[in-house]
Amino acid sequence: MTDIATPSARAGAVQDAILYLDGITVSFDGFRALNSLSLYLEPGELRAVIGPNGAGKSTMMDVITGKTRPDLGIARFHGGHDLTALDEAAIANLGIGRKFQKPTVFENQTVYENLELALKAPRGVLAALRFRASERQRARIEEVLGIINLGRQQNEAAGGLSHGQKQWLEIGMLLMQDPELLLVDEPAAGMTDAETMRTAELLSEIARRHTVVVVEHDMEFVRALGCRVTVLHEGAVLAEGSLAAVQNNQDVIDVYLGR
Amino acid sequence: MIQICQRAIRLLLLLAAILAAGPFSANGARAGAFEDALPVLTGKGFAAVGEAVDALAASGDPRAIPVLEALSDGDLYYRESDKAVFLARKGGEGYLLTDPGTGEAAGTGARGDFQKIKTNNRLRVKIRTALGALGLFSPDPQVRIAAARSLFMDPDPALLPLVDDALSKDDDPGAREALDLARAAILIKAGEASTPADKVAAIRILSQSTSQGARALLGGILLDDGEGSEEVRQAAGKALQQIETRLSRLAFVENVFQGISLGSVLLLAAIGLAITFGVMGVINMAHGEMVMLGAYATYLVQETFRLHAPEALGWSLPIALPFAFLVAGAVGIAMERGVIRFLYGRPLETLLATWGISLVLQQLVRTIFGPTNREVSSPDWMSGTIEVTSGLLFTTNRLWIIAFALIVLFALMAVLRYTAFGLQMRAVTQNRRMANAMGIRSGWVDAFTFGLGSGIAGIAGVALSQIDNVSPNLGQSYIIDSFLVVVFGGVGNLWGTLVGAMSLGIVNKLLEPYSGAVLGKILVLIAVIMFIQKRPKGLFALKGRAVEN
Amino acid sequence: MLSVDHIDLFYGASQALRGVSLSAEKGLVTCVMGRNGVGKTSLLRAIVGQQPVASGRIDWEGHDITALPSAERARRGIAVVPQGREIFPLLTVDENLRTGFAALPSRERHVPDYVFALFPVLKDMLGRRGGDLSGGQQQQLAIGRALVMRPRLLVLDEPTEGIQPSVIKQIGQVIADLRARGDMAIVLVEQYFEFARDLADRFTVMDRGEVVMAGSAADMVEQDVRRHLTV
Amino acid sequence: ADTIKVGILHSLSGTMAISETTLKDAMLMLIEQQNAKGGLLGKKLEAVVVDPASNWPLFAEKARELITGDKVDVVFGCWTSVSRKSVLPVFEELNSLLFYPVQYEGEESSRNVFYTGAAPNQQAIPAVEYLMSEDGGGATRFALLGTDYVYPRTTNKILRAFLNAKGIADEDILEEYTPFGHSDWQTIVSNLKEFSSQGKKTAVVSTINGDANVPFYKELANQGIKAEDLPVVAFSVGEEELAGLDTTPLVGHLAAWNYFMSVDTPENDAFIEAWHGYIKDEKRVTNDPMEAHYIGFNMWVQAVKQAGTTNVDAVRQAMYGQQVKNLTGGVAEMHVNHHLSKPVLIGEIQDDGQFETVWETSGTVIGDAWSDFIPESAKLTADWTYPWVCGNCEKPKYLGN
Amino acid sequence: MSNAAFPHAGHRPFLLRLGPTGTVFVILVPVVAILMVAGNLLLPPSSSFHVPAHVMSLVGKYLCFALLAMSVDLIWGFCGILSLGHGAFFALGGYAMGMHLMRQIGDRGVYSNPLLPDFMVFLDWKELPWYWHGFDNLAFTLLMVLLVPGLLAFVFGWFTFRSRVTGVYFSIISQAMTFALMLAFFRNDMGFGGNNGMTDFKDLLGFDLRSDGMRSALLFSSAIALVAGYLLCRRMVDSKFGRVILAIRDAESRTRFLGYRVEHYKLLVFIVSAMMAGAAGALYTPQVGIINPSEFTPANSIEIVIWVAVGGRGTLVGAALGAVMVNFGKSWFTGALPELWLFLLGGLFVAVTLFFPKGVLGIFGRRLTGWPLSLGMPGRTRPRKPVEDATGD
Ligand SMILES: Nc1ncnc2c1ncn2[C@@H]1O[C@H](COP(=O)(O)OP(=O)(O)OP(=O)(O)O)[C@@H](O)[C@H]1O
Ligand SMILES: Nc1ncnc2c1ncn2[C@@H]1O[C@H](COP(=O)(O)OP(=O)(O)OP(=O)(O)O)[C@@H](O)[C@H]1O
Ligand SMILES: [Mg+2]
Ligand SMILES: [Mg+2]
Repeated sequence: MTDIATPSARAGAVQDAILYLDGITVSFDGFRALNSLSLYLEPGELRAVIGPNGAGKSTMMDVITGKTRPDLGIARFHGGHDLTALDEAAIANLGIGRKFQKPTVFENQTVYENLELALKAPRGVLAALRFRASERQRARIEEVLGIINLGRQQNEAAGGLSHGQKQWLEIGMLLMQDPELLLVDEPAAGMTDAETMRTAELLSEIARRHTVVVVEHDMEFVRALGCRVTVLHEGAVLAEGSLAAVQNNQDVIDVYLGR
Repeated sequence: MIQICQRAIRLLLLLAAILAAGPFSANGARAGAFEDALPVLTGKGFAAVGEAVDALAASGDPRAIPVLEALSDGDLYYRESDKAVFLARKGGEGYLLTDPGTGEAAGTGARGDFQKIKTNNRLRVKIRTALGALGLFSPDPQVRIAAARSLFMDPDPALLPLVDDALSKDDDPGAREALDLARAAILIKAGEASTPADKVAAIRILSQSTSQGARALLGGILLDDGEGSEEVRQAAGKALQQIETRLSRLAFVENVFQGISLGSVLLLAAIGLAITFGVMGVINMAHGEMVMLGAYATYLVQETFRLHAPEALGWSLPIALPFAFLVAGAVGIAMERGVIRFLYGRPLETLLATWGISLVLQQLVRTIFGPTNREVSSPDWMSGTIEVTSGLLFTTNRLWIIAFALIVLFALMAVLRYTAFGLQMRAVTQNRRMANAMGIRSGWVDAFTFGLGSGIAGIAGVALSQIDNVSPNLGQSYIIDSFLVVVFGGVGNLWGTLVGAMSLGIVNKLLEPYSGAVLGKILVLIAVIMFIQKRPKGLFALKGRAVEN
Repeated sequence: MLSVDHIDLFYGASQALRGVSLSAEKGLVTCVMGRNGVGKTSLLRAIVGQQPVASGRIDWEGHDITALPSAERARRGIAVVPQGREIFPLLTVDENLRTGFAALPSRERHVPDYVFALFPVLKDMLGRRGGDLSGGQQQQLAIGRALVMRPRLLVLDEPTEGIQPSVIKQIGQVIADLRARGDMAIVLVEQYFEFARDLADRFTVMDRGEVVMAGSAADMVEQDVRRHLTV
Repeated sequence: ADTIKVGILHSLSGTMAISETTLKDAMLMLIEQQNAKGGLLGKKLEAVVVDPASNWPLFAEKARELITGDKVDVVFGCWTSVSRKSVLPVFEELNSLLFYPVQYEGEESSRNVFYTGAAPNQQAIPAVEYLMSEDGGGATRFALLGTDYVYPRTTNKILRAFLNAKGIADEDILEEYTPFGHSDWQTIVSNLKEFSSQGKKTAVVSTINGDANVPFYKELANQGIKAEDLPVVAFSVGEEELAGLDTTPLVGHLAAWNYFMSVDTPENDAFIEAWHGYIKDEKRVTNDPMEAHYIGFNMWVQAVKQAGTTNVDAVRQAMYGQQVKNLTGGVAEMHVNHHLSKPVLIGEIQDDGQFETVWETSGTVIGDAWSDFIPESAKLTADWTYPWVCGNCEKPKYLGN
Repeated sequence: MSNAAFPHAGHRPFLLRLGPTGTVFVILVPVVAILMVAGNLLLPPSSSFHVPAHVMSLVGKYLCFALLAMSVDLIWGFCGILSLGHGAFFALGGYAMGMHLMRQIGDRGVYSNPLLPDFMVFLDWKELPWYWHGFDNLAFTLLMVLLVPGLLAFVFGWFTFRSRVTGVYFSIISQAMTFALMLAFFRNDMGFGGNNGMTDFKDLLGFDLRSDGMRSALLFSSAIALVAGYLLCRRMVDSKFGRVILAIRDAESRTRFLGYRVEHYKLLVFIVSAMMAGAAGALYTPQVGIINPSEFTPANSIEIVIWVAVGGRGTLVGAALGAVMVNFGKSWFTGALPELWLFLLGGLFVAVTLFFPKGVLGIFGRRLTGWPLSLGMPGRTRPRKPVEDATGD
């Protein structure tokens, strides 16, 4: 592992930050999806990221999880790990978990198996061959099944779940992974207002022990999170601050909230 | 030695006859020589026929030309009853006869009554020389060029005066060039009879040419221990080197051409698959059989022509194209409606079903047409070679196939890109359920898409019937290459198929001269395997989010 | 008008709809609500013909369409904005929109201007592949695509999912405009209660594959509805 | 049993069906003819046809099934050498008889196989001698072209040794091999042109196999290679292969066989007529392996008659010295090395898809199981006359008791 | 579905864990093999229960094919890797065994060379090529039978999986691999007997290959190998490892985001599968008496996949069943209906896909969910699960 001794003024920030993005640029055939984006998160922080459709929120998560390699810029985890040099599995094993915007679950496996696959446990080949769930692990799966309200469907194939149920299952899988940094892309989409609130509570609770980044378009939800908000626009940070501050920012109103 | 003398005398006689008569006239030909020579043809064995050929040549009689040509083509017969010689063509029940003396039709004859006058390769060479000598003074410059060329191929020192004479009278530049070359060849072959200076001059002329023939002549000088003159040897060595350099440059061009032509064969075989597999995602193991059906359709069309309109046989291929398209397309549609439509969303099962179908189709064809090869002939406009520059020959049928493959490809691209059907086809294959919800009748689109892919495979069969076996196994030999091309190029991308086919073809042909065909093929396969590591989705991979989900 | 009459729908052995009825009239917005997995999407699938019904009957404009394949229903003016967007990933935005032409007579084969006015981003990205768009952009494309079909029945399954607030407002406006034109029946599945309340003329609330409440917007008591939406 | 069973082991599907199906039909015809003559030993002959599907292990399986399951008395079959190699242990283990009708590379002798096709000395060597003769064009430079498998490799090895013995240097011999089913001959034909333009009279000896021939000849024609400039003599191209070709541009190229359909003898005329009658298609041709089956079958019939039984050991013993008239004239005789003596014919391709005999051996040539041109093999002999039996020994071995 | 809390309880008794189909398989295969061996060795040929020699080697061959099919099912059915080149591993195993058998011939070859096989003598080779050394030793040979295919699978898989070659791209290059190997083995210069391959084997461990005892031993070994292969596969598939590879099959990139090193999993499955195929090949060679490059033909490899599909993909037992059925059909039809058998076989394949989408085994495991043709209906997202599970709990 190479050490990063950036002689930059922000070296301190690098060291402290659990996630540190600087100058990230991603372009597709000339279109800049991320334009020198910089962002950093402190351990245990809960951060909401909002911004117009196409602002680059999901792309940012792609960069962090290794799905997309940035053209330029630095992405570090825990100060030392260069995310741009690692592959998806390595990043996941560092403790970064993600819920995708479009729910992706293992359709041919049961809900229970989906959770078991996500369960935090050694990921190696031999470990998998030898693996047998402990009592505690099974209890944890039961617990999460309860949280995502899919206990009744635990032995049904995930492919047969409704759209919203898949969303929940994905959240459940994220919980099972128990990562240090959670990237949650539109968790409340397709949920009823009440469920949305519950999700917000859930995330706030998790954020007490973990670092969480949430992307959402639902302002009620963001308000319920009660955290710092970053607004992205055209691949860069447009504004940052409390929700109230951001909501009153004219630029944000123009490009995002509307009148 | 005696032989050479005899030959010289004979040719001198011929020469004298021709010179005495003056060119372009038959009047002066030694009276009766032609008539005397004919019966000799009916003698037993090749030796007798050989004598007759000599005599015919010596007669100087222009009537000898068609006789010799017929002999060479195996169209010369004699009647067993009276040993009368005829030019004969098969027609109806028996032969259509032509009298060699008068050149007029002489009725028909029953097959049993006639005996063919046999030739062998040695005689054919002899005939060619004779025809060369006889044709040097033809009024048609094309004939004179051909005559000079055949003298160049089989130079006979005794003919030098004849060639000189012809040169002095000819003012057609093409004919003169050919005559010059023939003269040079004769001088070189003349041994002691021509001076070293003559030979060096001849070598200089040859060194300008870029033909395998010139090279063979020059090589011959170097091999010939009898050639004493160091000067000649050196000149020949230098000239040979010049020719070789030019030839090796041409050889590269030729290799590339051959690569492109192999590439277009691969392309043709693969385009249909690029639809059924590349666009629709059906692992279509019966693709090769569609190609085969196209080839058999061609055969059927040709048979029909042979039976009913043999004179229009040249039209059989253009007619076979739509026919093959329809036949293979119809089978494709039947396949889609009958089996494949139940398998969308289960691409791997299509492998099983289409494999089954391919077995059935093969056996069906075997049962109907028999297991053996069927003859599909090339029309005249597709045979022979085109000389691009001296020494660089492109075969006509390959040129046609290249052109044809590109036309098919671009036509298909246009259909996909610019027609509503093309759009619906792509929509259906990407999301069948949603396409339906947009009002696209996916069943119809599926059937016709599969039909289109199969139909294209069918017309590929028309082209392949020109260069390969028309047998029930035809398809099997292309299926692996077709998949390789489509996948190498990048599934779902026609440009990829084009570039994939061409690069495989060219690489293969550039390797082959060095590694041999077997190793060449192995190397190409390994190269593809390595290449896919670099580009795991093929040459023209689709990138981005759109493909990931 | 659309009338869905006591339909049952199964996925394999499990029943997703039990005797569900619904009606929608031109010029009105009928809103279907309910928690996750209660069968809203299944109901819409039955209406547009993506999933066969085991019993019951669906009528549209006076004809029984229960047995019609979905392409034929589309040709009778039924368009859908499905859940999960389902755009054609490898077709460009432009081509995605043009797939809507299949159900149209040739003189109507153009993209109406208001589609681009509503979703300017589509105009900017005409040449980009649908699959490359961001989630919200895809959702906009899916709505635009349905509008291209000039439907007489527009079926929307959670159309606001993943869309930024300003555009949600506009979508609400458009739905209101379309309703106002009076020639289109709209069936809207929506979880976002305020959005639904602002638009709906009628409500149907589902639970566990059954209709548990139905009525005009005026009759609905927010508390009752919300009760059915919480776990 | 009330019938005498004859097994027919030819592929009816797969790559070899193209050649072998005809042989199955020919065998059925011969059996039908024999039955019309009253059968054999007072019993009818019964054909048992199976399809080994061009799959070599399946050949062995089918052979075993024929012998132990169907209990056939004799088997006629195989085309490729590998199929023969595959069934050979089965025939030896179960002591049954196989008649193998195709020209092959030699270097094999089994007491359970009668080789009715040509050994290399009955085909390749006479052909090359002809090419070197004045009539054949006096070639002094040779391109040996073949499919990359054992038959061409062996044949070419023998030919090289032969040519070297005739004073032809290695640089005047080009050996080129191609994969099975090779269909793109552009490069090789160009190479041939080049090879032949070095100032020496050149000829091509082709051991190209089956399917690959049609595209090869099509390419020859297209590149305008004339037989008088560069003759190609082939050992695996017969009437059947030519039937798939327009032979007009190929007139003059050669083939060496023990039989040509065009040979004018009463026996051959009768055979062709019977064949056309049987197959109900006037266009179908006959070929050398068919004649081999004709000879083999008739010899077997004679041997059975002579032995008075179909018992394998008795029939084998009765086979030696058995004579059958060749369709091309002369008499074929079975020798104790299980090979025939046959005439060798060289034919030129005609524009009607037939061969015209241009040369033939004055008498017959005895097939040689072990080539004299391979050192290890030259010392071997084969003699299967009981009790002195051995297929590969320097001195006959005694088979005890 | 009563064991909801423990859907994968791994601590049930061994046979119960296998489920009914697996249990029947594990018991039936050795029992049948023993009965056949007994029928062959103990009963006189006159008895109607005597099993004739050709049936013995036929069944032995089917069992080898069954093992081969199972190896393909492991990677295809469970990990979604469609290898169209698996015949190569089978052939390599077969060649390794063939080399041993060749060496056993010793000086009994036609040229009586004690060291060199006939084809080498004939090609004028003077000494044994280096890669032939050691094959006179059976233990070494058996090691190579597993090692050579395993190594090829490792090298091939290492590169392809690491560069994320998937789907048809993998299929086609695996086909290219076997095709290239076929061409290479056709070459005489390679030193493996060229197109004729190796035949005329005499004995193994000093016992005559043509003796009844040897045939019985080989048949029995094949049966044991098949059961062992099955148990090995089940061990892998039933563990969490099995669920990971299923996850890879269905959503490879999602599995990566969960932190699984997809390429390691694939590689292990691929190597195990290749070794199984190699073992099948090694048992096959002495029983059919020939090994040659036609085993490398791509069509052969495709056929293996066909067997799996016929029997039922992702079921292991089904794959074995499919292999036996198709090959039995082939053996039978080619003898009984030589002119028609391709129609029958082709028709069978089509029929199986249409009417038994889960393969032949699926007939037994299928619940009556309606007319199979409705599976082509749009909108069908019925999850496909291994039938084994359905019958297993
Ligand atoms: N492969 C690609 N090719 C071209 N454009 C792309 C590609 N991937 C993403 N984009 C573009 O990049 C921009 C950012 O997309 P991204 O998905 O990150 O947006 P987002 O902020 O998540 O939006 P949303 O809220 O709608 O989900 C979009 O305009 C999208 O069209
Ligand atoms: N393809 C399918 N196969 C099997 N079961 C399905 C399938 N689709 C949906 N179901 C089941 O049918 C029920 C109704 O699902 P539906 O998608 O209609 O719910 P929904 O009300 O739209 O939910 P959401 O708000 O989450 O979109 C659910 O219990 C779900 O598990
Ligand atoms: Mg997004
Ligand atoms: Mg829904």
